Amino acid sequence: MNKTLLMLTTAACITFAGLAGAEDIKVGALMGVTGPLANFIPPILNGAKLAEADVNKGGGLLDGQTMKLVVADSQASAQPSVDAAGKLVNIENVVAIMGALSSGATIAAANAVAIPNGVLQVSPTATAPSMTNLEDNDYVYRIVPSDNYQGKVLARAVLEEGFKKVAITYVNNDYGVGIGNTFKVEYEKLGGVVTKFSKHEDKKNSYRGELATLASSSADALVVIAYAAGSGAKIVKQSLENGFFEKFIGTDGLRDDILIQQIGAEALASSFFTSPSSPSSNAATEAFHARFDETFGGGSDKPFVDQAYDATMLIALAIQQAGSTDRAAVKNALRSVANAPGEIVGPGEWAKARELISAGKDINYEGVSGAHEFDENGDVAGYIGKYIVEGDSYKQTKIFN
Amino acid sequence: MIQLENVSKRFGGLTAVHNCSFSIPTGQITGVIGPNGAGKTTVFNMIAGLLQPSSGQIFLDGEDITSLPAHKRQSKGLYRTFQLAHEFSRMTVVENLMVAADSSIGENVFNAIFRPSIFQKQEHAAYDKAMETLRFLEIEKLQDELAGNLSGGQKKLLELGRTLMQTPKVILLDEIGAGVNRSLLSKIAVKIQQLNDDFGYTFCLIEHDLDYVSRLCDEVVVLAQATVLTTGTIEKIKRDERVVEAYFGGGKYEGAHA
Amino acid sequence: MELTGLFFYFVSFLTMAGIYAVICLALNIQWGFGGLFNAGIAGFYAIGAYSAAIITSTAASNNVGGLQQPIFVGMAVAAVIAGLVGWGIARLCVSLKSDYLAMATIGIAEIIRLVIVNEEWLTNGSLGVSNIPRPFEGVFKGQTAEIVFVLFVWIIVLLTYFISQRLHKSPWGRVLRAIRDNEDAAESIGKDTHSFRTQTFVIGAIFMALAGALSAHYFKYFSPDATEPILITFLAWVMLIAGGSGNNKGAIAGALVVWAIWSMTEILTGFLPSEWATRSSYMRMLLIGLFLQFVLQRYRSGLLPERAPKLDKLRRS
Amino acid sequence: MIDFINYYLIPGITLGSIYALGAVGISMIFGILRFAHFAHGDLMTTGAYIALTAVWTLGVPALAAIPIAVVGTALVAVLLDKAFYKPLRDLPSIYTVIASFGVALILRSAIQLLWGTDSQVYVVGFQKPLVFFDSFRIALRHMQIIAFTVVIAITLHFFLSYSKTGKSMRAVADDPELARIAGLDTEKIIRWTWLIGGGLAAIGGVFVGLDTDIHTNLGWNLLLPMFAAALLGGIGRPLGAMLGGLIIGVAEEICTFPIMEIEIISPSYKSAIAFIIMLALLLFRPQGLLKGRVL
Repeated sequence: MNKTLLMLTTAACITFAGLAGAEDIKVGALMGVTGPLANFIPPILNGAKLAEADVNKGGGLLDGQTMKLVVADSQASAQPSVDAAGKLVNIENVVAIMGALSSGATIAAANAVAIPNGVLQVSPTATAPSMTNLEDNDYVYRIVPSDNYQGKVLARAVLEEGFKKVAITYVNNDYGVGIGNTFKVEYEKLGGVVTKFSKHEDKKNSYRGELATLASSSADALVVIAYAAGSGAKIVKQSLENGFFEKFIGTDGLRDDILIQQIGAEALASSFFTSPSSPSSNAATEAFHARFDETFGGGSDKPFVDQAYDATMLIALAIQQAGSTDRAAVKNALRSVANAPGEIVGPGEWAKARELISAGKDINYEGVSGAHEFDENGDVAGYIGKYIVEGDSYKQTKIFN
Repeated sequence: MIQLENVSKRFGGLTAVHNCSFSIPTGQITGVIGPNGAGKTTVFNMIAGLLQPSSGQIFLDGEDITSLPAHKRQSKGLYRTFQLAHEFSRMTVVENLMVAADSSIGENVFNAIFRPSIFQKQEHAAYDKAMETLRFLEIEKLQDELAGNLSGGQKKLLELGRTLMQTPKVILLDEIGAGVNRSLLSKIAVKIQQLNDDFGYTFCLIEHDLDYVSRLCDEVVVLAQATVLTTGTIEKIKRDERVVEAYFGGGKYEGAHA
Repeated sequence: MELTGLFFYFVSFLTMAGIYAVICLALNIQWGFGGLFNAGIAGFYAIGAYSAAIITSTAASNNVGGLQQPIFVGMAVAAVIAGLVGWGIARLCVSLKSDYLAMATIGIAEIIRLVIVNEEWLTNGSLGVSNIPRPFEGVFKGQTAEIVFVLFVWIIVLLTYFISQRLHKSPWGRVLRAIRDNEDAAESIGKDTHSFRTQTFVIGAIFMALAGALSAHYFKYFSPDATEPILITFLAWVMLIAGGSGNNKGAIAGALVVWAIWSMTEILTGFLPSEWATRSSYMRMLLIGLFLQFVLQRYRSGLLPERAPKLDKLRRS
Repeated sequence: MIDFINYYLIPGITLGSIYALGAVGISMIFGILRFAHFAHGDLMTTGAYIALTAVWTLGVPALAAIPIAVVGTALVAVLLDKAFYKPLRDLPSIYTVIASFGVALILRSAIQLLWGTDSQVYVVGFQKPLVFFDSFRIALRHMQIIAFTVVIAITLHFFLSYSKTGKSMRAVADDPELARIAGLDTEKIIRWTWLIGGGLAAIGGVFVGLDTDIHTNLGWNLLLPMFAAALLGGIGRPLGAMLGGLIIGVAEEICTFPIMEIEIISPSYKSAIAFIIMLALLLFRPQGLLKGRVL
């Protein structure tokens, strides 16, 4: 019985594996295609696809081979993420993995697949502080700052806005807890007063009780650290309806078009949001966004689009720099293409990068979402943007770093 | 010997059994008869321990067993069968009997996992006893059949067999003949008689079929309207006006083929 | 290269399938032998994973933990805690009839999840526990370590299978199946049904916890999102029913087949355009749902149907 | 104190109304078909999305889309029964329970496939609640939800007490054996059970969307509290289930009300309340408040 199964499975795998052209160089995209983060995925995936297209249009990888992005579904949960990563590495034989999104799925895939198999993994979005100290033999990177960083920046931004007293509500998951705690610590250290600090469960229908308690603490504004689609939009809506709060401060989870769609732009006029962003000096960012919207009909302002593009791009550059698809060589090349010094290469400049590398010059990729200087833990300092609502979308008004 | 003293059972507002007192003498076959709804099965369930009396007491050889849980009455030698066959449907016939044997060592979960050798002797004994019982009941050919696939009558035989796996003192048979064809029915009667004669087992049986009762039973207890109407030998009962009234007058007697 | 790749894919496939096989064997003891409808598998799995994680982790941030105990101590503690919790739950709930037991166990699993998410001092809440070691980590590195771990998992699978088989063949298992088939009749032949059911529930809970501990060591990191009931409870049920409840080999076969289907269908995601990849992969859930209906209607007894233990040894001509 | 009414009690009653509408179906299905229907929450989701489509394509307000959602979902429910539950009718109920788990998954993924996974709303923006006596605040949509639920409860009561079908349904729920002997058309009663259960679930789903937003896990998240509600009311007692829903909803919301500034129960344990009530009922009073059947 087991033997038949094994043979069937093998046959199936070979068929699937055979479908990709022999010349292609495959890079895995481990995404929570289904599951709780599903509604974030399409634009993020498009970001990665744009990078793939840029590479192939600009001359391809190595000796002109085609780069092929292989998407796998992590379901934003540990077990399927490990399984999907296992297939990417072993069946699809990818050179490196871009992903995963949620920290739980990323760490599980890294520990169970990427690290033991010696495959470079670059996550565009995993923000959990625990990633920093992963024993990863230098195989695991991320290009977003840890939650610790966004929490700290958020504290500065809130004080700069003149809010000395805020109430905080955060969703009870790794995202909310991570940012919530660091924000509170930093905000209080800088002299702010947290009038009330409470976590809430995702997906409930009414938060009015919690909000009434939060409102009774007479704060200037409410800091909402939650996903708009989970609880964030409901919290804002119920606060506005009942007059609990009028000003809201949100993070990248709340900075979602869903919020504007459900609340309307007017009511959000006095609120602001932070989100991992791009350096203001990078002129290429706007051009990239325009190109993205042109290609996919919009969506460039969605969270983590830039990061997905950059992560994919960095992997491609590392492969080019390594001069082969050897996984260890690719890993070793990553820092040299990402970190200064070197000639600066921006998004969409694949052809230029190719030339520089073949000329033996050191390059330094400065992406859409930042300069990406990896420290010894594979973390980046990153940039946090401040956003307000203008028209029917978000507009960046300031950059922190 | 089982004695019931003023046993009553109420379900909510309904009194199913009211002040019942009678005894099942050792070594005899006692029949319990009565029209439908007289409370026969309720009385049985109380003797077997599946139901607790609302009031009154039940004695087994002088010992009060009123509040003893059902599964502890078996060790006192009290066994029963059910009106609707209660076979273990997804187990084989021989397993149905073995499960009723004394397997105290192997039923300990630690022995089951860690020391399977120490209950092999009991297993052999259980198997031999089961086969012996199957041969006695003349269904040894069915030993590897799943019990769920047996006919109604065969299931009844199997249930009778299950009561014989250890040393029973009293066997309670709840309508052993219901849904069983004539020839198998008389076979069952022969077996009961044989068990009573050869081993001295005490039987108590609920039955609708008066012929069957008169063929087997030494004593008869008549239940009607939730209480004991009368007791005595079958001849005496048949002559009793009240019994005739209860059965035939009320028009409730459903005859032998219920 | 392709072949080595395939080989290591099978290693990771077999690791996950092995962990599911342990859950399925445990469920088979509870449901296949004992007829207990446990719909709260994820709860025991989580208890096992967290116990092992806290006991064995090499360092902890904000919660208790970082106790640096050997792996087998962690697994033993996981088993003991799950056994105690299982015993407590069983004392209360085990006499409930099937649907009611399902509701009760789902509710309990949810409460366990809430406790894990909220009691940060114990579990580090939603941030999860990291720094969980793997067995023999110091000795084997890289891909060798993967092979060592899959062997470790399958040793546990075989151990569980061996114990399940012993239970199945023993008089204990016979009584259990009798209780499953007819509780009243089992009482009438002197079996303490409540006690047997409690034991069954506890044994199942212990093995579910071991499966949880195995995944914690495999991921080296454990957070509440790994206890998603659809992925643990529901999938395990589909596996057992497809494999053949009441049959230990069936439980393992079910875990392999269903995890293979789950894993294979995922590959399809990569072949679809991104706009469709996101939606069409729900086809997979849909297919698993339909597959279950198909099995229930056509192959109810599963791939390897239940068989009575052989009695040949007892037969003397 | 007024805070308690505005922010704890009214949301509790609203939530309770939604639970009530789902619990009716669960209770009736449990009573008449004898199994716990784990796909009932996803029937609510189905209703909410059908109404959303009506709102999008016809441009009608959500309340006006309710009849369409009711008819659509009721039909879906009957079809599900035909395809997945009927073939298992003669087997032990546990097979149907497992099947219903699968149906829940099928419904949810079908919805995700057809409508995507973004959360949606019927109306953009927010409305200030109505204010009475300068202090009592209630949102118009909450008044609508509560009033509608009361009307449904009254209608249901009359249907069950006076119509022939309603009376037969009660008879089957009370004693299926007796009902069969009395020659009731069981299949017809089952059809009605699905029509009513599915229809009311759809209304509940639309109400969730009206109150907050519509997403694909909407019904699944409500499932266990609705089971608790059905148990609380007594299995096979539709009106009991509605009362149970109300109690569970209110209990869930008010349990976090801080007494003397102290939160006795942390809001993050809010969802545990329904489970604890459910467990307590299962263990100590499985017949529920209104003496339902214990199967």
